[in-house]
Amino acid sequence: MSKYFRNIFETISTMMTGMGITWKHMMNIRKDNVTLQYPEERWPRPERDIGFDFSEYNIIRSRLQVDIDDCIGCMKCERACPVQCIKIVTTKSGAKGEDLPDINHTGITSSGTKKALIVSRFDIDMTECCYCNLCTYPCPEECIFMTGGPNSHKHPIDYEFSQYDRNDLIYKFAKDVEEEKLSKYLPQKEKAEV
Amino acid sequence: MADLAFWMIVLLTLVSAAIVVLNRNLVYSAIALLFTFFGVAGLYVFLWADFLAGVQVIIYVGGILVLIIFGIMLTNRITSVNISHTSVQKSMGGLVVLGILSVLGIMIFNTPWLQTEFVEPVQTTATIGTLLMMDYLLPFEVASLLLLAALMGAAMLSRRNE
Amino acid sequence: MDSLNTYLFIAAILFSLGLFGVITRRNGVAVLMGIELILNAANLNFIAFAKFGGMNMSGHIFALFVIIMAAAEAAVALAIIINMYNNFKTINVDDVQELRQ
Amino acid sequence: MTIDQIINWIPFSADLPAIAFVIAASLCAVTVFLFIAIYALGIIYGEVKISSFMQDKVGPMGQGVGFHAGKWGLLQPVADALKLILKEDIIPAAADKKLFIMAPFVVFIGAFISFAALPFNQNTVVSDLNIGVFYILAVGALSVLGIILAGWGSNNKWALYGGMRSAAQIVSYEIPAGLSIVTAVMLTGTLSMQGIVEFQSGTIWGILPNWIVFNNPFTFISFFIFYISGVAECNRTPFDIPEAESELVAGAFTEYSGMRYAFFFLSEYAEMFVISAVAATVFLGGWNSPISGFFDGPIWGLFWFMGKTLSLVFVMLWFRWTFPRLRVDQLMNVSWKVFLPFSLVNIFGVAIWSLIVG
Amino acid sequence: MGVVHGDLMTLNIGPQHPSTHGVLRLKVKTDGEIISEVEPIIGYLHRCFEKHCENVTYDQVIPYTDRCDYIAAMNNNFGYAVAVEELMEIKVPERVEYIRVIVAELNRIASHLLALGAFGLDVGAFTPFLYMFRDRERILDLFEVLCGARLLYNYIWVGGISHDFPPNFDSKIIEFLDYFEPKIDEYNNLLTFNKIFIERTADIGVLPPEIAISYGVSGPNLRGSGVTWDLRRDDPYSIYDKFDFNIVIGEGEMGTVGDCWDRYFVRMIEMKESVKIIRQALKTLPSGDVHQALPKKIRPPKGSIYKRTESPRGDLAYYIVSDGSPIPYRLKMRSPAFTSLSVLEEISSGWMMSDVLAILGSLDIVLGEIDR
Amino acid sequence: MTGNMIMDYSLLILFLPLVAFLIQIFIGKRLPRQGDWVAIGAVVTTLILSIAMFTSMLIGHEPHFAQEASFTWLDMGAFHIELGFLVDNITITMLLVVALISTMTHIFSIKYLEGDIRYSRYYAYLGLFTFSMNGIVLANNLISMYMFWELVGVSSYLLIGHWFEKDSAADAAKKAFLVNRVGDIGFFIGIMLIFSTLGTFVFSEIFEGISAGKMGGSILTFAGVGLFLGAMGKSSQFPLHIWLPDAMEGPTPVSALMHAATMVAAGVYLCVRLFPLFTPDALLVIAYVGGFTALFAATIAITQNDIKKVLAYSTVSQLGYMILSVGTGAYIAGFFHLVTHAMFKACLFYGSGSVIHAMHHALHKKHDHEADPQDMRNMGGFKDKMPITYWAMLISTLAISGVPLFSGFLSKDAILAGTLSFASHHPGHFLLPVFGFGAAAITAFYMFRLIFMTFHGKPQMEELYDDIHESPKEMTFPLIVLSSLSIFIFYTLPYFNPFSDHGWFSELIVASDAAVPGNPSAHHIAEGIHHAHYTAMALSLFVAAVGIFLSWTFYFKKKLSADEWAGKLKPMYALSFNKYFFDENYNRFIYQPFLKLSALVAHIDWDLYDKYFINGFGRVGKIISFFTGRMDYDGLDQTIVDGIGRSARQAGGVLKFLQTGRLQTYMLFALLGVVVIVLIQSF
Amino acid sequence: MGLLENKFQDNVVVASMDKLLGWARSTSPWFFQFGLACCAIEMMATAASRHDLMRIGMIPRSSPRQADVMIVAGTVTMKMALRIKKLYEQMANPKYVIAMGSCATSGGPYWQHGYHVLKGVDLVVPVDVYIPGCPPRPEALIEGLLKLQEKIQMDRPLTKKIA
Repeated sequence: MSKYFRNIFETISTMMTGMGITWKHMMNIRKDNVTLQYPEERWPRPERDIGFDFSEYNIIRSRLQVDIDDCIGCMKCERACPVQCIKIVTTKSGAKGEDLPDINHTGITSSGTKKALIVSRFDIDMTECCYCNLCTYPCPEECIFMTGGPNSHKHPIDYEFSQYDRNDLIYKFAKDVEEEKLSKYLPQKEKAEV
Repeated sequence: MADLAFWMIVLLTLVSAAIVVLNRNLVYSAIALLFTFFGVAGLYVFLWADFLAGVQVIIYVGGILVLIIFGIMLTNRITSVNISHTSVQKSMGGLVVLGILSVLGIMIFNTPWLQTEFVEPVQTTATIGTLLMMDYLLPFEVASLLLLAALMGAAMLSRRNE
Repeated sequence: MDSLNTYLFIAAILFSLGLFGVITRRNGVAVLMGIELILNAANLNFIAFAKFGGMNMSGHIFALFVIIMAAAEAAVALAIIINMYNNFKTINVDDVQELRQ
Repeated sequence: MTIDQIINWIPFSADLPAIAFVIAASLCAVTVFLFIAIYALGIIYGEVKISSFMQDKVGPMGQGVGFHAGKWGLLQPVADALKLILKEDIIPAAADKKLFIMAPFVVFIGAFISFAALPFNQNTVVSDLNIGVFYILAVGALSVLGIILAGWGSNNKWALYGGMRSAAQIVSYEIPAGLSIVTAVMLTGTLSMQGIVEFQSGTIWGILPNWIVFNNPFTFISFFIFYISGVAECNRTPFDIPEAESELVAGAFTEYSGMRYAFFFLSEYAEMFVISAVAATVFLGGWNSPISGFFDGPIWGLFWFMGKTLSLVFVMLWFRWTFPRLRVDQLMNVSWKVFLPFSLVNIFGVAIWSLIVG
Repeated sequence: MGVVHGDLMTLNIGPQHPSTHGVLRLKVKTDGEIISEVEPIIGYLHRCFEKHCENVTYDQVIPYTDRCDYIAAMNNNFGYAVAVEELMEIKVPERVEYIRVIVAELNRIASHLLALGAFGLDVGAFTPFLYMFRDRERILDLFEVLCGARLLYNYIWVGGISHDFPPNFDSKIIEFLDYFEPKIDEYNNLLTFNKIFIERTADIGVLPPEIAISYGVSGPNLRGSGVTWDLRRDDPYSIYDKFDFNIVIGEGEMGTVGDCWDRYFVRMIEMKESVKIIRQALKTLPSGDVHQALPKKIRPPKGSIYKRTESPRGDLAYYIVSDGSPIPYRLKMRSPAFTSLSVLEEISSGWMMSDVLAILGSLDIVLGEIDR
Repeated sequence: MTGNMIMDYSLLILFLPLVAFLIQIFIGKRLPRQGDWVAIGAVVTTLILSIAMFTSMLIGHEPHFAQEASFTWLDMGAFHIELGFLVDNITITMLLVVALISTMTHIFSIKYLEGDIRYSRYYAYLGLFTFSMNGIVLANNLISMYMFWELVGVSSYLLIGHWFEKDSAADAAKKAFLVNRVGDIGFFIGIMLIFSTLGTFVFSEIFEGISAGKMGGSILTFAGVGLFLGAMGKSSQFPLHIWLPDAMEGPTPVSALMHAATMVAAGVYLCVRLFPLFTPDALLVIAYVGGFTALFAATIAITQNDIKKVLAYSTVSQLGYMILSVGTGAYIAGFFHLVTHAMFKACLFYGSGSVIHAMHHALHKKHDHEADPQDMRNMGGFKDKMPITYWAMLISTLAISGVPLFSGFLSKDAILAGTLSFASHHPGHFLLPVFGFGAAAITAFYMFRLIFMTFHGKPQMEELYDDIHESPKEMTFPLIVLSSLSIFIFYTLPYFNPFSDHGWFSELIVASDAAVPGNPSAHHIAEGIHHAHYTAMALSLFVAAVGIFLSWTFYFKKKLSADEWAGKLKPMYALSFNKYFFDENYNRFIYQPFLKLSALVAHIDWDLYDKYFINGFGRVGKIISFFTGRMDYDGLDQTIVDGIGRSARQAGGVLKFLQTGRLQTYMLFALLGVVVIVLIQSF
Repeated sequence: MGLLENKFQDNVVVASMDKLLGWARSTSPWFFQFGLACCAIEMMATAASRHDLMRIGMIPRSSPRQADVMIVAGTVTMKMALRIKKLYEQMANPKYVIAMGSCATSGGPYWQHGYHVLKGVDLVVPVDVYIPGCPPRPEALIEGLLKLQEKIQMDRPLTKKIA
């Protein structure tokens, strides 16, 4: 019998405790509110304290970006990728370190390396990428990088890139040039085959 | 107006009662029973028995009908929605029931019923309460005993035999 | 419309329908529904007599008792039907032939 | 204003009473329906917002592209309603079509016709029935049937579970609810809602309002029993096992989409209102002002009634967003082993109390 | 209900169901509300983890380990890294060990928060779930600062870690811990000691210690049954032997030892212990270079290794067979959630349907790890 | 006290024990102390209420006070049954007695049944018993009296069989029930005779009807004897007395309750209530039965060794007195004796219970399970060990023996006076006073025998003696109360009435006139008694003294050896000791002949009729049929018989649908029958 | 589709009705609580306090009948693909599908060796919006949902489509 009443009492008291907690939260919503109202106030939000400063908080792995001008076509990133989502096709350039303006090829990277290869295809299929960041470490020129974080000066923070079509998610970083223009830089042997 | 409403209710009652006994789907029968109960409750209202109309709804609809539907659900494969149930000896039964009905009808219309002056009761609920507690106390108690016994009996019957 | 005979005749029809259900249906629950109809018919008579036949409030009381009885009866009947289902795996009353012979 | 008054206003009521009645009745019905719709929109918004605040978030803010749901998402429920109404209405092939279609309306009717006996203020009540409270309890039984039909007609196991659970639950919680109402009726001696409210005017010892909840300790307990049973009858958490999102997907409503689902939604909220309104009327003095003698009058009456009712509705929302859900047998236990004995004791208690004190 | 018996109804809970924690299908035989038989059917999330491991190099396996137990990715990385290091006999710098322990414990807290919140959701409490997610988000923020990802980190590498702590990071962690510790009381008041919650969980789904042991259940589920078994203490890896922490076991405070409530409460207290470990580690965090032991090319010698670690779900073990090439010859993962799930059938028959979902919730399974 | 309150009080008194019973039977076991406080509380409340009623009776001092309330039970037009309650002075007194004894029993049982496995059940049955007894007392009509009468039977069955593990207890319970049934059949016949003639069950209406001459003559005599048969069963009059001594198998407090104040008193009470309707012939039957029982039972009591058996036969004998007084017309004296007897006999039973309790504990301590704790030969010298019990029992014994200054003297004296006066008017019936006085002498003898054997002399079982202790307070309290109520002061002193300056019993309880025309009026009888009073007093004093003296010489001084005398009077002793071989005789002369008769009939049926007649017939038939068979098979069979068979089969094929085992079909045909009958009727 | 869909000639009234309907549909896209793998956790996180999908009118529903948007969050295996198709078919029109994360879009990390992984959920159900990421950040998910809203708003549901 006493157990019966103790149960009832416990039920009531614990329920009141719980209701007290939710009530407190409801009343202090202005202070407790943790919502990041994304489209309105884009993160980072310096005005609300969520524990981090603007400068610290913006390290994200949100998409891969390639500075194709710096790419020397070494294909290290392709090999590092666990899922093989990077596809690179290179062509031996006739002139090492030369600019080829008709196909927008820059001969020398920003760190001064002379390019021996023309990157004719540099596709990253972001639908297959697993955002592991493994490809960025081996890059000798640091031309492939995840946006944001330490690279925010290279590329703005960006995570708004959903698409209506899946093919739009395959990023082609190689310069868009016509086939014939490119073909004259191809080695003669291959040309003969074609 | 009142006439119209009355006949509508009568129609509702009788048609749904007919569906109860004629429909092949058991669940539909139960649903039709709902309308019959409501119709009868409506007739009660016409007969100045508002409290009883309430009782009719709360017990028949809220209690018995739910119980019946429970019974239907518990005694059928739950996956089969259409619970058809058949009838037997329809024609014979129909004839006999028609006979009974005609006998009753003749009896009803030929009997000179004792008819008294009627006044609308002011407080049906209070009167019923007083009557129950004064004149009909013993039947009231017996009824409660009956309910208790039925409850225990039902529980006894339908419990699992461990 | 407001006459005793009307109500009595309505009740008689209701009664006959209920009786028809009781006689013809094979399913136990359906038989129970027929019985409920019969009880309703009886109640209607009680209340009709309460209004017209000088039964006054006693009619209401009796109707109340009938409703109580109906509740008890429904509970017990369904318990029986469920028990029957458990034992015979059917609720068709004529499949249960313990009564035969 | 009762339906009779409306009939009297109609000029040709003497000549064509039938038409006058139909007009008056449909006027009332339309009003009540509109009221329910608007109230439901409001309370849905309120629920979303309140729950969000309790969970440290902001709730609908009307953010997004283009013109969205207004400032602070005020138009959110409107959009929901509009969308639901124009959504495809799926009737599963295996379902029992008639029952499936009928069920939401049966549930809704159960909640809808209860409004006829609610006294909004001194003279706004569709019909002050002789057996008002009893009537509301009685027609409340309809919604059970609707839910059973929904569960059965859907031909879905989850729905069936939900329907059966709901039926068992509502049937057992109707008893303590009814018995708790009886305590109040014993004091007032009437079943009429207006009569009950009028009983509660005045004060106790000149301080407390003469509400039944304060009348004696037993009615105080009764109020809570009734209210919590009411919560259970509305299938709200912690008694929401018929819907039990994490167990039964969406319970009896699993197969419903579009408008029919909206009807269930609507009737759930309408039922919450009815239960709260009955609790407020029977136990909390209805449209009586808490400070006796001040703030009376029809407008204030409406204000007090709505205020009390809506705060009770708020408490239901508060429950919902605080508690876990009970299991089905525990739910029954609570009803039969706690509420029922307590409410019986309350009846005796009130009887003895009114013999000794009153 | 349950009046009519004899006919058992077969019910499929899942693969799409709000509380199966993923795409698990429970084939359930019910008698009314009573469950008489539960048969978990898995394979709806079989992502060929082991097959992948046989096709990618050792360092490329790490992203895949992330995706096994995606709720506690750090711990998975940690276990794999430890295993490969032992195979290669690499000694990692001390700072790396400390950092690994810190992030692993942080992730343990995050994982437990999710488990507890989802368990609350299973028994119908919505708000505690959101509170726990709110606090979990803070941990995710920390990780994001650390390595840029919120969920799948690829942070702990063989022989090291990908990034060192950013400046001031340890104070951020302390700040978080100070914020977090009082919140545990809030959860307790809101959910743990709520009578309805106790009613729903105490005495339900009792997992007796002998059954737990014979099924190979581990982690909080085993400790909830009153067995003191924790690899961090019993088979210390990394530097766990340097820390002082308690092993929390279920005591049957509200019911029987090994019931759902115990399993729940063990996780709750374990979060406090994790906080304790993190505080100790931060206090003695040495400085140094984190990349110095990172091998240029991971090419373990021929041989095999079986290394087990304590993930938030229990004993997570990797069995790696190396043939000397840069690609693992065979990699087998012993998943703790799989054994936890296997015990479901044993302990959940005879309970009601709601209970079975509560039991499932209290076992805290992750389908990614079960199906692999 | 207003009439309404009286009614309310009596209803409360009636139903409180029932409520206690319901509580006990359903949740008794779970209550603290197994809920005995519920039962005791209820019965103490009834005691308080009855005292209140009694007090108001004393204050009001209205000799012809009567309050009746009735309600309609069945109303079928002409057939109309009313039930109701009658409260008058007799009722009030009787209620007080019942309540008092019942209370005492409840209190006494606390210790006596402590630790019993069916403790709460026991209290429940006590409540039921009290309820039914109160119902008898309050009834104002035969039918409700009959209902409660049967209820008493049931509850006594339950109580006697309380220790139903013992075969003897179970048998005793069965015996009590069945023997009572014999009487009840007579009772029912009586009731129905009256109802069929007068059309009512209510006492007052019956008396009115009889005095108006609507019923009389032999039919009334038969009715009276039938009703008396019921009383015989309940009050255990010869020859239906056999159940009572066996009923001692029940717990002792039950014996006290049942055999002192309630159940057996019901028969006397019935006679008292119905006295006006007995015709002179019926009264004569009653008187002889009563007188013979008184003497007869007393002679048995002399030789019994079981302490409770002695008391049991003493009870039968005393009840015989009461019945005798009813038969002689002095029924108020009988009622008076009922009251006084209730007190001292209950006291005696409690005393014996106390002794048995002590013996039982002592034996238990010695682990002696052979010796009989109820056997007086094992006792002796308990006076010093159990002073309270001793004194209480001594007072009661003095009272029952008719020693002056004790209550029994007064009532017994009145009865004897009534007998004497009756005999003086009807000298032919001189046996009646002889029965009375003889019984009185023997009563004194055997009661003192009991006292001396139990409390005086040397302890017979020395080893037990040290372990004998006075019983606990709960058991001695009733003894003290009841023994003090056995003192004359409460009854006689005509002017002992604290509330007014009148006496109570003799003035408040007055006899009503017989309804049967021709019977002597109450006044007449009272005058006769008054005349015979002094003679009776002297005689009764004398016989009591003789009895006591004899007992003293035999058992106290041991001047005369009881065994020796028993040897001298061997046949008589044997008769008495074996209770006149009553059970055996019943067995030999009633059961066995009946069995034999049945066996004979069976034999005739099976062995003679069947064997020779039927079988012989069969043999003859067989021979004939052999011949006819030939002809039949070849000639008739193929055409006629098969044809008939075929048609029968076809008919059966149609008709078999009727025999479906389907209830509904049967119902259908029943309804069809209804329709057809109505149609036939209407044309 | 509902009763009114694609039944009307284009005119001013219909156009504004279209707008209204588009508004309603885009404003309350209730989503289907349907987690498959890693992304489901992020979906839950998005719906939780920190990011709060309710801000843009999204309420989780666990029954497909009542949901408008199915967020395929996680790896779709061959075994699960048929179920997903079934669930999609159980949804009431108008219905939308979002492929969240790499796995749902194209098989993701498992596209090459995942013999048991469906290479993109668009093989079984029509996808409206693809959200890259593994798993996508909550912001990315919200952005995808906003894209979906734009798409819904541009739709002209009532206007008769010219074939």
